[in-house]
Amino acid sequence: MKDGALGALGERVQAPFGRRSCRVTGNSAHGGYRIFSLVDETGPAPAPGQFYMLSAATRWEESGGRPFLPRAFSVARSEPSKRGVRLDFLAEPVGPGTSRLSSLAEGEEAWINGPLGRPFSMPREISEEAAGAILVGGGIGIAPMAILRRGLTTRGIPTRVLLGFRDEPHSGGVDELFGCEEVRLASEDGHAGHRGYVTDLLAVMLSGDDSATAVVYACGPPGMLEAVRLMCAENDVGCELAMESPMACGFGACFGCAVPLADGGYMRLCVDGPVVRGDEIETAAVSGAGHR
Amino acid sequence: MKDGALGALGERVQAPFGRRSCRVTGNSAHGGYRIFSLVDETGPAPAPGQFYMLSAATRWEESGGRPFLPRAFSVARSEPSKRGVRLDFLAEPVGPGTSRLSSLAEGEEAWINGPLGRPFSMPREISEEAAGAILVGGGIGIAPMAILRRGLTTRGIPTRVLLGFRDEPHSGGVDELFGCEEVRLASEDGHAGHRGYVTDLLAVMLSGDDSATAVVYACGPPGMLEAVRLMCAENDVGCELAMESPMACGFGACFGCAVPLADGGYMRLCVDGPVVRGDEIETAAVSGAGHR
Amino acid sequence: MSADLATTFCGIDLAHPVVNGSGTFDAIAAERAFGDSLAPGFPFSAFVSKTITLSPRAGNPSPRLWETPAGMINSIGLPNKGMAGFLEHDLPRLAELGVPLIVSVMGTSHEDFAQLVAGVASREEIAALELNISCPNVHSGLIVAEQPAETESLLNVLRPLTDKPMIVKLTPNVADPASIAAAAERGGADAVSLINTLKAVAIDPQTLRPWLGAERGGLSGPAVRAVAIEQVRSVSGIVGIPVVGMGGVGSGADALEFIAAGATLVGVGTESFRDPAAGNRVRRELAEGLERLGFKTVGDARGSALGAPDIHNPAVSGSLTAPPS
Amino acid sequence: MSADLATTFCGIDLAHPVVNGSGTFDAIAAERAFGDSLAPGFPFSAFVSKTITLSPRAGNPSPRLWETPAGMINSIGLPNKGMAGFLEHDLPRLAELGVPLIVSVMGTSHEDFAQLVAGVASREEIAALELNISCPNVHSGLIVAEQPAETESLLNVLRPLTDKPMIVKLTPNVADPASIAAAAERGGADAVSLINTLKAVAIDPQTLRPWLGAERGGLSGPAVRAVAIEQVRSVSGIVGIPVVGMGGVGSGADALEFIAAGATLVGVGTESFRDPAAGNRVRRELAEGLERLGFKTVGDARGSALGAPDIHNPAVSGSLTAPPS
Ligand SMILES: Cc1cc2nc3c(=O)[nH]c(=O)nc-3n(C[C@H](O)[C@H](O)[C@H](O)COP(=O)(O)OP(=O)(O)OC[C@H]3O[C@@H](n4cnc5c(N)ncnc54)[C@H](O)[C@@H]3O)c2cc1C
Ligand SMILES: Cc1cc2nc3c(=O)[nH]c(=O)nc-3n(C[C@H](O)[C@H](O)[C@H](O)COP(=O)(O)OP(=O)(O)OC[C@H]3O[C@@H](n4cnc5c(N)ncnc54)[C@H](O)[C@@H]3O)c2cc1C
Ligand SMILES: Cc1cc2nc3c(=O)[nH]c(=O)nc-3n(C[C@H](O)[C@H](O)[C@H](O)COP(=O)(O)O)c2cc1C
Ligand SMILES: Cc1cc2nc3c(=O)[nH]c(=O)nc-3n(C[C@H](O)[C@H](O)[C@H](O)COP(=O)(O)O)c2cc1C
Ligand code: FES
Ligand code: FES
Repeated sequence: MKDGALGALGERVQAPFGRRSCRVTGNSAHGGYRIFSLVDETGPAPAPGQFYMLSAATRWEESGGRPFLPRAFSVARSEPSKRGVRLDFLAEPVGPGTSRLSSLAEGEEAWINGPLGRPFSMPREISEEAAGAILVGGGIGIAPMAILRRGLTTRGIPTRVLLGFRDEPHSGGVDELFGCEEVRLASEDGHAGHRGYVTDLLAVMLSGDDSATAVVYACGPPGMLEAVRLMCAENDVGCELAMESPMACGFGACFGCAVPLADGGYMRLCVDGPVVRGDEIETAAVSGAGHR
Repeated sequence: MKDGALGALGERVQAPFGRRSCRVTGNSAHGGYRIFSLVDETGPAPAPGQFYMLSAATRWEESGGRPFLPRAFSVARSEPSKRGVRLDFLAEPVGPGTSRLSSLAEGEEAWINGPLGRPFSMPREISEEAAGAILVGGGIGIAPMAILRRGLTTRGIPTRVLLGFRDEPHSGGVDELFGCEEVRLASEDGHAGHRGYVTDLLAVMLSGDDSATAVVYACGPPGMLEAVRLMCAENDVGCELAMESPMACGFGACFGCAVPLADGGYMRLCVDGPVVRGDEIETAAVSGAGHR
Repeated sequence: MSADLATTFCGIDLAHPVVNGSGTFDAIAAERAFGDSLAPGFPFSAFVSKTITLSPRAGNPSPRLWETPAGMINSIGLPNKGMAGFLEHDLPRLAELGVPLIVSVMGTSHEDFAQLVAGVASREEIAALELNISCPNVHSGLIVAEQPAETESLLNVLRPLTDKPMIVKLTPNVADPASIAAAAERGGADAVSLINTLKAVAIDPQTLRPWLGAERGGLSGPAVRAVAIEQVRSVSGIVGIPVVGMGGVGSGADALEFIAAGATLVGVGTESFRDPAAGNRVRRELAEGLERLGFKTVGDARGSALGAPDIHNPAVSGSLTAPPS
Repeated sequence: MSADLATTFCGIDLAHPVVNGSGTFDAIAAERAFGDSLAPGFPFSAFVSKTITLSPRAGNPSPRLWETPAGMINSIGLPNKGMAGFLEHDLPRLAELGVPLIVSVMGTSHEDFAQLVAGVASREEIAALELNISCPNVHSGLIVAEQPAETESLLNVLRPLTDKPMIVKLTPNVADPASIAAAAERGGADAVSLINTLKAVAIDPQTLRPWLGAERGGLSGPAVRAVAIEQVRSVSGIVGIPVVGMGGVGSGADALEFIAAGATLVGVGTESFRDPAAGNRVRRELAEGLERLGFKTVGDARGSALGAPDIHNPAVSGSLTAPPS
């Protein structure tokens, strides 16, 4: 079952070869984050969990020759639009690349290459007993959870959403991307929901009865992901994590995005991820991609 | 005799040490050129013939890591303003640096270092018999002629202005910078004034009676400058040329702006020029600074 | 009519002179990402494999990347399946690309290299070999590509093993790459390619420790282009064999500079990371640029920047008249 | 309280570690341009002169400059008045700057160099000498800075001539700058400075001929910084004498990277062209950066990026497990 602007859940959607130019159709502030929209006139709709390599068509090397490489961005939302697929991205300006992309103005052009990478799987592919999904998002990591939630809901799969934030500026986009859907919140500074980590909420949930029939999907800072991974392993719950690592190309060309595997060696996160099963990797606490 | 926003004619005005940020207060199109204005709150007013090293405060390396170095610009006009000296520059977008500067928007900031270099001399310093001045400007080279004209006129020195252009787009700024003052025009395509070179007009003038009491000031493309230089030498008329050569620093640090001297060796155009006497140099047909 | 780009390289007829730099395009991974859209738009007239070694290698610890002004540092560490894995799993798929294949190999001894060359050259799907010699000889302890004698003696061992064209990939981290290129030519190399990456280090601004897992890496991208042009020009001025020029090529104008500096083929590396189809743009712009300047074929422009006397040397140049100060 | 930048270099007490790169700041010309505003804001804790030679030199034909992505190429060709002219006209004015003077000299033979060192060292206004050895020895035909033996034998000749500190300026255009630095140290050098510019060529896009009058030039600016950091770090790991690090320094963060890589002083070159007072900003940002990271003095941060094993070498690094592909 497909829906117009969403690739089938669990099926890798392939990108047209070569970057292409897309018009920026919107950009708005959400707390400390921005949501900007591009209309892709020729590409296919992405599957939840996939990402794009993005750069601005002009003024890319504007800060002393950087950014130079394109930047990886998960899709937060994909909607049908008159001229193609509208792609919404949630951005946290942490350096020259994310800052330039956060400043994209309506009418500007951006280069995109995507959709890329391995998407989230259907719950049943992760665990045969799966009856529902728990989505755990932290900070900017709520972006792929939003599109995944949409994909699961469309397919009638019961879904619970847990979102955690450091503080108010780092909770941007929740209202816009999750709207009035029921989500449980945690914040380190206590400004919303549970005061503490989102993994506290997950721990409670996994200690409940239905953990045997749940699978967990998570995206967030490396520390959070590793906590989720260990928690799921302990409770014998299947999980998939959307990870980050520094990427130069996004399509398997540079071997730069290496993430250590559980049984030795490395995977290229851009083609063998960014979504990985918790037991595939040695650790999710991989740093260097921008979010701490 | 000084006037508020103009350094004394013939006296090198020194710059404050270190580049400083100035607000852009205007930018308008004039044919194929732009005139943009910066307000310098702390620096002194420049003398006619001096130049500034300019760069945009943001988005300087925007085109693949270029521009990287600041760009040399002659002052076209210097006016007193509420907050300091308003500097007007005439720009022809020929590459990444001139293009970025041509795109400066009101309210943006630009870095300036200046005023720099050796200004035009008083006519009497060039020739003891001098009673008046002939100003010859070509294309973008009309810029320093405008501020020089103002300086000479303020001092009551009779001045005739000859301006030449390739075509209409390359005649931008004449109306704005010379207004209703009497100027004689030449254009290669005949769209205004004499069809032909501005040096044709100069030849006529130098063959007249008063050439013995005239001095010539010129700025324009290398070919024009060299023609003026040879013509003046032939007629035994003193002349000063405002030249260009590729510059990295503008203050004598890099030795990059070398121009061959008549008696061997090189001068640094940024400190020993950009205004030179016709007989100082081996040739004015030095290329590489952007205008042909 | 656009300028003719057809190029013969070591006896191999190529549609145009744009190839990939080894290790900067994985056609098999690209097929996973781009599916059927890859083959019809394949940007390179020949495909150069990532360097393979005799045994499998996992590569360097992460992080492996660092962005620099107009460039990047990588410390990938040659992850690969080893020769046997490559020949079994990858070669059949690469053979379907429809362009000549050049396989890059690296060993740490003459024996290693000999096994690699013999193994790779035996496969008819492979058109040519590239020898990545920026590595130590475990016996001498010397980096082969830093020493003319090491380079020549390695070639003397390998040359008899195959009739297939052998391209020697040079490192830019030497005083005189032309002397290494000349040694490769004496040893029987059919071509040289350059530049590989410049040795570089990134410091983590938070910890003040080296950022890369392997501490040291290699710089590539536009930042190195002027260095690459210098080396390609100086090598082209010395050797008679064809030169594959690369280092920071991002446009057809850049490619044309390498051709003017004497290159027969031009490699696109880092720019493919910014746009997987960059090679196609480079090829198109190259044809346009040649035409604008009045060249009918790419060969007509080759080497146009060679040949004038080198008067840069500060010790011998400049007249002795006193400069004005 | 801001971090303490005071630095002792070869026995000379300096207010901070930021100096100029030779040939990138002419204090006398700057005084013409900036008048009395120069002295109070003088950005460098010591002033390094442009390289002088025994006889006057006019320098290379123009054009001498070319801009590159995040950098520039120069082919200036060491224009200077010659030693006698320098000592007579320039030295008295430089002595008024109020900071220690380091005079850079270059010769093409031991005799040349000996005359320069003797002549310069005899002047008490001069605190130290920098030997620019990126030049051929006319007798051996070898570039001194490319050969450890040439470097050491030159130092053996020069060392007895003066007690003043001698800094050897290294070229980056070698395979192993640390071996040259070690030779300089053996020969009695008091310090080394690096990097000089990387050999580079620019091609005129219209004519496809070399752009520069001298054809070849040297690359500098941010584009080379990662290469400079690598070389400074590798040299600092080998020698016991202090290192002056430079190459693309444009900010205090950059300067801190050089200090982490082992540099005692940091040179600002090309950045001064963009802002004559850049050195002041670099110094201020350096103090701020040190403080932010919790360092009390600049010395505490020095060499923090040294010392861990070098596992980059692709031939010996990476586990031997097969990588996933
Ligand atoms: C699959 C994937 C999906 C992603 N999705 C999103 C998303 O939806 N929204 C979002 O905001 N971000 C997302 N990211 C992260 C985003 O791509 C990075 O934050 C971005 O690349 C950082 O670029 P920058 O130029 O802003 O910051 P950089 O300056 O590149 O800094 C980012 C980090 O890189 C390191 N760093 C610092 N300086 C340098 C340097 N010179 N060179 C290299 N590294 C340096 C540091 O660790 C720093 O924290 C995603 C990343 C991946 C891999
Ligand atoms: C004293 C002085 C006063 C000046 N006054 C004015 C003025 O009032 N108005 C005005 O418009 N201009 C003026 N100029 C010229 C202006 O400074 C140059 O046109 C400008 O520097 C060009 O920069 P760009 O980036 O636009 O073009 P560039 O790309 O730098 O091209 C300019 C020229 O440089 C060469 N070139 C091409 N590519 C490169 C490269 N990669 N690196 C180096 N050179 C290259 C070519 O010859 C090209 O034509 C003045 C110059 C001087 C020296
Ligand atoms: C990520 C990366 C991996 C590379 N891997 C190899 C390799 O395996 N073998 C090789 O010979 N060169 C390798 N290179 C060097 C390139 O082939 C090329 O020589 C260099 O990057 C310069 O070209 P560029 O500036 O266009 O990238 C690699 C370069 C990069 C950036
Ligand atoms: C225009 C220019 C002239 C230079 N002249 C000299 C010189 O005379 N002697 C010398 O030892 N180095 C000279 N250098 C090299 C610099 O001192 C410095 O080593 C190099 O530029 C790297 O630093 P940077 O990237 O900060 O410029 C020169 C560099 C430039 C850009
Ligand atoms: S980002 Fe290049 S291989 Fe993954
Ligand atoms: S522009 Fe640098 S010395 Fe003149």
